Formats: sequence, structure tokens, C-alpha cells
Amino acid sequence: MNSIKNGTAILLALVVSFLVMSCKGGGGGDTIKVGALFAVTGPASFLGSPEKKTAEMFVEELNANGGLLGKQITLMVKDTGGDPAKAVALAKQLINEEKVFAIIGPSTSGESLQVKDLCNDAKVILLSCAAAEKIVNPVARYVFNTPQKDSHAVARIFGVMKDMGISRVGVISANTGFGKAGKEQLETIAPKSGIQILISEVYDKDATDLTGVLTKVKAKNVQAIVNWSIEPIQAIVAKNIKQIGITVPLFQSHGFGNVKYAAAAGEAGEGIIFPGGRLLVAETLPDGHPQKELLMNYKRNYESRYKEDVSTFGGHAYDALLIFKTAVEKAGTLDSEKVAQAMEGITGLVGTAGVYNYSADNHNGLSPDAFEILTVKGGRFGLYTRK
Amino acid sequence: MKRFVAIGALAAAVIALHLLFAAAGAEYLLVQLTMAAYYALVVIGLCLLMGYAGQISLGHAAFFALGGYTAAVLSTNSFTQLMGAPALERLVHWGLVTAGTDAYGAAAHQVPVWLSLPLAVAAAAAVALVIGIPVLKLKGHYLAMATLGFGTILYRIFLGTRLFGEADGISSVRPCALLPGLTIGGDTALRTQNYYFAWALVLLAMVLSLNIVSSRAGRALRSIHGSEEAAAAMGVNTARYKLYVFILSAVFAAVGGFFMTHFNGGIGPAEAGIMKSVRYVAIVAVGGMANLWGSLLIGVLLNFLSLRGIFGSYDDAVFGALLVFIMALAPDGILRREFLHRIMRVRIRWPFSK
Amino acid sequence: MALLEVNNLCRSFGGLRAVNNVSFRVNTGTIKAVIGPNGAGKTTLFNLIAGALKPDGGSILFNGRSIYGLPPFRVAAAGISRTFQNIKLFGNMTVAENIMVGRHTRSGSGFAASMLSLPRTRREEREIAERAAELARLFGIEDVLDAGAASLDFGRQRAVEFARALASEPQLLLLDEPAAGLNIYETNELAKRIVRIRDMGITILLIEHDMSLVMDISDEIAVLSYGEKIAEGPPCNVRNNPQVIAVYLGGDVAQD
Amino acid sequence: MQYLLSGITTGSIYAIVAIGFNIIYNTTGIINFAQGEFLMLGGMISISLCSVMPLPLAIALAVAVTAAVGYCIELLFVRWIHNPTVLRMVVMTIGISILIREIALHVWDEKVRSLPYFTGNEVTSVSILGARISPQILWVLGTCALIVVLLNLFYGRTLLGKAMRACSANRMAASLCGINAGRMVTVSFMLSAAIGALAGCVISPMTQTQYDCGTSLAIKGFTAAIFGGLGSSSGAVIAGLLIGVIEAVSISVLPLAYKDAVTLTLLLLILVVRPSGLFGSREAGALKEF
Repeated sequence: MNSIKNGTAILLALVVSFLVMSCKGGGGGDTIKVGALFAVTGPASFLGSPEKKTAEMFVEELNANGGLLGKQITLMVKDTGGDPAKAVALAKQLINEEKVFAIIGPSTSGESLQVKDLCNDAKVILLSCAAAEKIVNPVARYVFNTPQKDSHAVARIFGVMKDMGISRVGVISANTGFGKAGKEQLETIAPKSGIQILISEVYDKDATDLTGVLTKVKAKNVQAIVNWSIEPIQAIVAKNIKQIGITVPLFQSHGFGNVKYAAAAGEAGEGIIFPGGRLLVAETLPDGHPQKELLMNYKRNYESRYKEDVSTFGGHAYDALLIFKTAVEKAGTLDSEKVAQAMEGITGLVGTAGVYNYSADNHNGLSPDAFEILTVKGGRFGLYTRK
Repeated sequence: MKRFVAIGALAAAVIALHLLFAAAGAEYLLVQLTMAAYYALVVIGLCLLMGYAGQISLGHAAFFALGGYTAAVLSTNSFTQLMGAPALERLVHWGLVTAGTDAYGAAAHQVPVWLSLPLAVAAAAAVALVIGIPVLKLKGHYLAMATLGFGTILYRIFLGTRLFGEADGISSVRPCALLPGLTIGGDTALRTQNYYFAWALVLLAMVLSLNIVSSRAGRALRSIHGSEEAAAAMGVNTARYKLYVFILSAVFAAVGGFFMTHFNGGIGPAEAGIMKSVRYVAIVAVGGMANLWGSLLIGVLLNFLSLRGIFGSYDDAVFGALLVFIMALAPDGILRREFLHRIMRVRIRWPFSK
Repeated sequence: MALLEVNNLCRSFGGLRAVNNVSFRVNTGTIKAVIGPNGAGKTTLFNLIAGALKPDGGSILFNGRSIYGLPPFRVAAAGISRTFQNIKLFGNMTVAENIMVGRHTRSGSGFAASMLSLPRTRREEREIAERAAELARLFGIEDVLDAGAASLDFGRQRAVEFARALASEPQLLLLDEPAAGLNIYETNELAKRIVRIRDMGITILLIEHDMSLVMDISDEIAVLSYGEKIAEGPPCNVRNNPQVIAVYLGGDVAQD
Repeated sequence: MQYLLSGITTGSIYAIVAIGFNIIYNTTGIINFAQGEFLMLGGMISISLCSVMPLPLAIALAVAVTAAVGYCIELLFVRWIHNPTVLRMVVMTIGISILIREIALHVWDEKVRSLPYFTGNEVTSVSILGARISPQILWVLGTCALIVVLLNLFYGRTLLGKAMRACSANRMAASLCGINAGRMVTVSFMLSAAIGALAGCVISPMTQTQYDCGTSLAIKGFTAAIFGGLGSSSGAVIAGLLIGVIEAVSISVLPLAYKDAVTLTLLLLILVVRPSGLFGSREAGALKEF
């Protein structure tokens, strides 16, 4: 014990000085502090990374154009690593000491649910980039989200299935918040839409081969397979399906909204049907389409700045900031109650994911037609048209 | 007596930090210190198991999560759904459950803390017992594998079971009223009392652990580390001692997880993940293995900095780098005089080489 | 009266019969030695008695009670203590702590009591520490009580191991080649020490290679060869036993 | 049959990783938890290279570079540490693995990549006994078999291989016989890195490569190595395939979500009955202490 006294003393001194150093003064009055919780690293980095890049780009542009209410915005991005406990700790840090006015994110639904109550109690506006129904239902006064709803995606998929005369399907989903939420919606909505789910399996998002579970699905003689996940594994699903000779159509969720996934699936990706935001097919939209200009702008800026393809996920962060900006401008003041009210009053706001119409009991704001039904043609996304 | 001086110093440091932060207007720092304290409970237990008894566990995060999930299930509407109305009515009647609603008006029954905490402890102890009996017979890499395995099993169960909220985990866990004037929860008004409560737990765990270490049982544990064969020849029931310390460390972890979940208002499956377990092992290793004070200090420091997001996107990288360099340069931890001297001389020697 | 009684003890590894039908007895208050060339099964026999290995058949009676097949810690609790051929100290502990571990069977504070540091526990702790210091004085290592056990020289490590083994106040002390690695001077010291321990009333069973040591101090000797007992008796008898001579002179040379 | 083939596919991947573990374990007694990162590096490097050069060359170069990384690890972290404890090396190699992973994250990015299929493409499949598999699986199986055969030849026929075996049997004795034990350790690290990289390339078209894909592979490979009995190459292959098949069978009867839990429970049970793995010697398991 004795031998460590020296070291302990040194370390203790270090700790204290560290702590003291990290006690910064309160925020200044001439900027608006906005926090952001993104899973930039860790298992959900494919969400957090484009979100962070988008948010930084958006704020930079906004500040360059004079900021918000004449004030500059300070964006504080914190990396949660996809860990809910860390998200909570960082959220408390943003709320209590940085005294941020709003928080963008978190990226995953698990994290979002953990900080939902926290932000609501602290009257800090939370604009989550995760889709799970539970984030906005039950409605919390200060909590909103921007991605398209799972239930809408499901409704659109089932709509297409009806047109195709499909009624017996197999569902596979990933063991993540996204997969779980989709699975729940699929199972709830199916009976109402006259669709019968013959089998529903959950797989590991890190799996390397899914032929086993797909064989199980194949044996049920389904007319279509729905896969619900947001991870790169979606490409493996597509490949494995073709490899074991399944010929029924594959439906994916809006989590497929990353052209990299289609590229990774290669030829096996051809013909996949999925609901997706218009961002993915921005070029093919007719010129008069309300979303076209905004989408092309975002796409151009993002791709020229970061030298990588845009994805739907980054769009969620874009929309979150856009909505925040609109609401603050509308409220004309930095009072969270008033801004929340203004947010609930937003109608017809064009974002990357669709047209937002918030209300007091709808904190998601998108409608099923935010989705287009897309398909993969020649390694690119395109609008799905019935043959 | 030296023990009490050290414990007293720690208690004084806890109070001093609070006063310091309060004076600097930075009381918000107490939040992450509170969380770091709960993680430190795992570290203290693991230090006993690994540093003193020499048994590695790459699955200890599972016990933390077990305590946390017990707290979460027993105080949210997961429980309401689990039990069903008739059973609940009876439980409410017996006073074992209080009816209530969650923040959004949904029915959520809550098991009072005097029942849920013992349940969490019992769950952790039972799992540790069932797993420990066969697994602790293994040695070396095989033990590492087996503990990694059971950690993964529990992680998968948390991740795959509807009761535990699958990938989303459980949120909206309500604060628990422990004593009049002491409520474990994340509300800002409760910050100071939670800070002192968490650190009181750490102090208690330290007192108990230090007592063990410097007593007959502690010597028995360390003798197992030194040579299991010789320890048995001296009459030490090695299997039983290993099991005891395994259970004790599991209970420490579960208590940490239990209160952390109430403090955070939720828990997710990541808490049981392998990366977390590896972190705990790393902290104990960096703290100097058989060095409770070192492990505590490193554990609190690293978790605090990590929870503050100081390392940003380099969190894991910092951890990895720390592990590699500490293990390469100072396998006994960095809080040793020999190491501090050695830094000056840069000559490496492994003191217990055979 | 026989303190230890071994009857028809057997143990084989695969096809090899390491200990085959060995019987002998150790009388209270005596020094008994087991000798034999390399591979004769001495250490196996030892481990069978100490519980480190499970026997295949036979019986072991200690004080009239069977200790056959008991795990080592129960054998130790019954009153048998041992040292190891290649010293097995607890390198992560101090000399004092090493000796104190030896006191394990003679103290009773359990895990919970230790954790709570009850008054009874603390009293017991003091007693253990005093007893350890006493033993250290007996073996001349009182000046290194606080040193790490691994840092000592070989001779002192042996002394610590002796002190540790005696701390449990055993009735029977098993010594596994205690003279291995010692020089002549140290071996003489060792011989005196062993006799002194016997005079304290502790029975000793000793395995040894060093013939002169064994012949000097043993009251009785058993000779093993290829797992079987080939001779038994007082030193003078064994020394002149033709079979023993054959094994030790003829056999040994051929074997090595 | 489809389940069986699916099991063999995943199993053969586990087996290759396990062999990598064993090579290093045999010469040093160290379990290198960074083994999975060798696969990731192999995959990542070859993907980066294959846009500028033909595929076989890219793979060869990736294998070489990864072997060099293995050499650096040995040089930096292993060579000068004498008599390390198991625990110390476990913690250290875990640290190395985290470090490599994070470096990869910042060198490349979080995006997933994959090599093109060696033969055919994503939808090609061949039919075997009524089950259909991708030809890439044959590549994986072939590579796995090739590695086992070559390793056996290497250890059994070449001087270097024999020297390495001698080292693993008794390092001290081997160095007394004039074998440079230190060099054997270097060779084993490079060999195991090269094998890992090769495996990483072969599986990349099927499994895709991401900066953090090494960890889960390493855990599975470690599991296979332990259950095969540490140090036994054939044991590793059999255990790897067995794990794959058990997983596949568990899928067919139980919810997929519990796949890992089921497999690990079964394997833990085996470990309780046979603490040294299926094909390891009992003594080896009993003697290794921390």
C-alpha cells in the first residue's frame, strides 16, 4: 500500500486539476447553443457519421447567412458511441452545464428513449433522428422526431403487396432498435391489411451469413420476404436470398436508403422494393416537385464537401435543424415553450424526408406519402413502377 | 488503522470535490461523478476477483446489467405487462407493489425498493452461483473464454427478450424513494443527495473490500492467486473461496447497476456488452490488479472523463492505447513507486518472473 | 501407535502403475523417510496422501480415520501439512502473510466475518500475526517478515515454506525433497531443523534423494522402486538390504 | 442440408480464425485477441488496392502488408516482454485490437465495403445435394482446407516448421539446440497475420468488411480455438465447423435471436465436462495458470 502513496497523490492532484479545468463559465448571450448527440463511432456509426457531417454543414451555412434571430449558432456535437448510458450522461452535460436550447439526435431509438424524459423534464427541445414510434407516442411536450414513421413505411409496403396480390409473407429483422420497431409495426398492421405473417425471425446485425434463417423462411412457402434493418447486413440478406434460390420478391425497409448498400448487394440487389425518401431519387423527380430544389441542394453540397454519397440518415439531421430553425424564426424568441408551440404549428414544411405537418398530438409530422416506393435498377435507386 | 485513515481521506475528498464544484459553480459535474461511482462498484468487485484471487472475468458487465434490468423491470410497465392484472391486484393488496402511472399516464406498477433491491442482489448472486460453480474450475484462457461466454449469453438474453425491451432497453424508469429525503433519480434537484449516496456506497464497498483483503479470507484469496495447489495444501477450500469472491463481485456490480438505472432513468443492452466488460478488466489492470485504491481511482477517473465526452470520437482509441502501453510498460499498474522511478530510467523488469 | 496407515495404495497413469499396492505405517513422533530412484513413485505417493491426486484403490488412515480421496484442503484440516519439492510460496504476498496463510486451518473467521471485521475477527487476526512472528523467529527469518516472498534467496524461501507448514500446528508434516538445491552446509542445518521439529512432537514423513541426510535422521525408511515397496525398516537394515543396493547402485546407474 | 451447408460456411470462417490463434499460441502461449483485426485489415487493404490493380495481386499485397503489421506488433509489444502472465497478454492484445480497429476507423471510415466475388457474382449459386450455395463458399472452404494442409506440411516437412514445433514443445530446450526462439515468435506472428489477412480477403465478398468486423470474428474464432483444445489445429477446424453447424441447427428449431446464447451454453457445458476442450490434452488445460 505504501508504495502507491506517491502515485496516488500525483494522480489525485491530476484529477483535481482536470476537474477544475473542465469547469467552464456559463454560455454567452449572443449565441444560440444547440447540442447534438450522434453515434459517430461504435456500432451505429453509419448513422451518426453522416448526421454529424450534415449538422456541421447546415450550421456553418446558417451562420454564414446571418444565423438565427441575428445570433450565431454554436453546435456542440457529442459522440455517444451508441451507448445509452453515455447518451444520458452527455445529455445531462448539454442540458445542465452547457445550457443548450435544443438537442439534435440521438441517432438510435434506444438512446432517444433514454433521454426522452430527461429532455422533456428539463424543457429542452429534443429533435430525435431515430424513428421508433415510442419516441413520439406517447407525446412528450418537447420531444419531436424527423424520420419517416415505421408504420407509414409498413403501410406503403403492404399497399404494394396488395397490388401484387401477395398475402403470405415472411419477416426477418435485425436485433436493433430499428429492426425491433419495424417488426412491431409489421405485426400490428399486417392483420388490418389482410397480410399474413407466416414467420418472423430476428437475426444478429453482425451476422456474416443468413442462409440458415432464410432457409427456414423459404420452407414456409411465403410469397414475399420483408427484411427490416438499417445496417450493412441488408446487402447480405439480398445476396443470400438469391444464393439459396429464393425467387419471391424481397422488400426492405427505408433503412435501405443508402446507395452503398445497393452497390454492395450488386446484382442480388436488383429488384428490391423498398419505401424510401425522395432524397435517394432526387434527380429523377419532376422539376416542379416541391422537394426537388431542397434535395438537390443538400445532395450537391454534401457530396461536394465530404466526397461521399448522401444517405437518408444525414437527411434526418438536416430536417431536424431545418425544423428547429423554422420554429425559432416563427416563434421569434428563445423560449422553449413558445418554440415548442411554434413547432407544433409547422405545416407544409418541405424537408429531405418529406413534407412536415406537426401538431399538438403529432410530433412526427410526416405522412405515408413522404415515402416513394423505390427499387434498385442497375445499381442505382429508381422509382418503382408496376410491371 | 491505516485503512480508516485512507477511508477517511476518501470521504473527505468526496466532500471536498462537492464543495469545490459548488464554489466553482460547476455542480453539474457531480452527475458524471455519480455515474462513475456506480461503475466503480463493478471495478472494486472485479479487483477483488481478478487482482486478489487471480480469476479473470470477461463477463462482469452482465452482472451490472442484471442489477439494472431488475430495477428497470420492477419499476416500469414492463412489470405490469409481465404480471397481468389479477396477480398485480393481489400484490398491491399485500403491499408488495405500489400502483401508479408513468410519465405519460400508462399504468406502471412499481415494486418498492426494499423488495426490488434484495431481488436484484439475489438474482445476481444466484446467477453467479450457478455459473461460478462449474466455470471457476477452469483456468487461464479457458476461464477467460467461459466468462466471456456467459457474458455474451446474458447480453443476448437482454437483447432478444421482449420483457427487457430488446434493443431499445427499458426507459422511463422512475426514481426510487430509498429513505425519507433520499430519492435515487436523475432530477437536478436530487443531484447532491445522489452524489453522496453513490459515494457512500463506494465507501462501504471499499471498507468491506479492504477488510477482506487484510484478513484471513483475503489471505486465502491471494494465496489462490499465488499458487492454488499450495493454498489447498494449507487447508484453503479454494473452490469455495473463489465462488464467494465471484458472488461478492457480482453483487457489487448488481448494486451499482440497480442504482445507476434509477439514476439514469433507464438501461440498454449495451450495458451488458463485451466492450463494457473489457473496460472493467482494463481499469483493474491499469489500476494495478491487486490494488483496490488504484483501481478505484483509475476507474472513477477514466469513466468520468469518458462520460464527459472528453475523448470525443477517440474514446475507444484512448482506451486501447492506454491498455497497450500500461500493460507493456507497467504491468503492475501506474500507481507504483517502482513504475514512477522506472519512467525516469526506462528499464523494464518483470518483478515476479519465475 | 500408527499415526498414518497406508494400505495397498494404487494409482496408475494410463498404463503406467506409478504406485502399486504400497503399504506402510508412520508411527507417532518418528521421522519416516521414503526413498527410491527417480520415477519410483515417491512424489505420486505423496500427492495421494496429501489429496492432490485421487488414488485408484487401497486405503489411507490418519489417526484411525480415513482420509482416502479427500480433497487437499480437508486433508490439511485433518492435521497434515506439507512442503513442496519446487518451493511453492505465494509470490504475491509477504513472508508474514505466507506464514499467516498456514494458520488457515487453525482459525475460523469466515468470509462474511472478515468482510465486516468483527471484534472476534480482529482478535483472531492479532493472534495469527503473533504466531507467525513466533515461527519466523524459530526459523531465523524474523528480519524479512515484510519482504515479498518472491524476493528471498532460495534457502530463506525454504525456511518460509517450513514456517508456513508448521503454522497449522500439524500432527504430520510431509516434506517433499527438502534438501533439493541446498549445499552441504545448508543440508546439515536442515537435518537439525527436521530433528527439532520432530522433538516438538510432530511426526514427519519425508521424501528424499540425499541418502546421507535420510540415513542420519530417519527412524525408519521405506524404499520404493517402480511403484512398489521393496524394503522397509530402520536405516541400518535398509542400508544393507541387497535389493536396495541393487536398485540404488546397479539400477540407478543404469537408469540415469 | 441447406442448414448444414450454412453451418459449414460460417464454421469454416471460425476455423480459419481459430487456426490463427493457435499458431501464435503454440509458439508463445499467448492468445492474440487482435487476430480478428488481421482479417479486417486483410479485407480492407485488398479492397482499397483492388481498384488500382488486379484482384490476385491486391490480395497478395494485402496479405504481405498485414504480415508486416503482425511483425510490427511482435516487434513493438511482444519481443521484449519476458515471462508475461496470461492475464497481462490478454489485456494487452485486447488493447492492440481496439487500437487497430480505431486506427482503421480513422484511416478508412465507418462504411462497409466488400471485394467482388472471385467467380460469378452476387446471384450465382451452385447446387450441391439439393442445397444451393454461392461459389464463394467453395473458395472459403478451399482456402481453409489449403491452409490446414499447407500448415501441416510446413510443420511436418520444413526445417522452419519443425523448429517452430520444437519451440512450442519446449522453448528452453529448443533454444539450447540452437533454434532462435525469438525468430520463431516473429515468424508465427507474421504467419498468423498472413493467414488472417488471406481469410479476410476470401470472406469479404460474402460477409463484407467494416472497421469493426474483426471483434465478433475474433470472439467466435477464440471460442472455436478453446473448444478445439488450444494448440490443436485439427481440433480448431473441427470445433469451428461444429460451432457453425450447431448454430445452424439451433436456427432451425429455436428463435434466431438466441442463437449465440444457445451455442455458447452448449459449449460451456462441454467445457465443464472437458475443461481442456474437445481435443486438447487435459494436462495442458490444468497447468496453465495466470
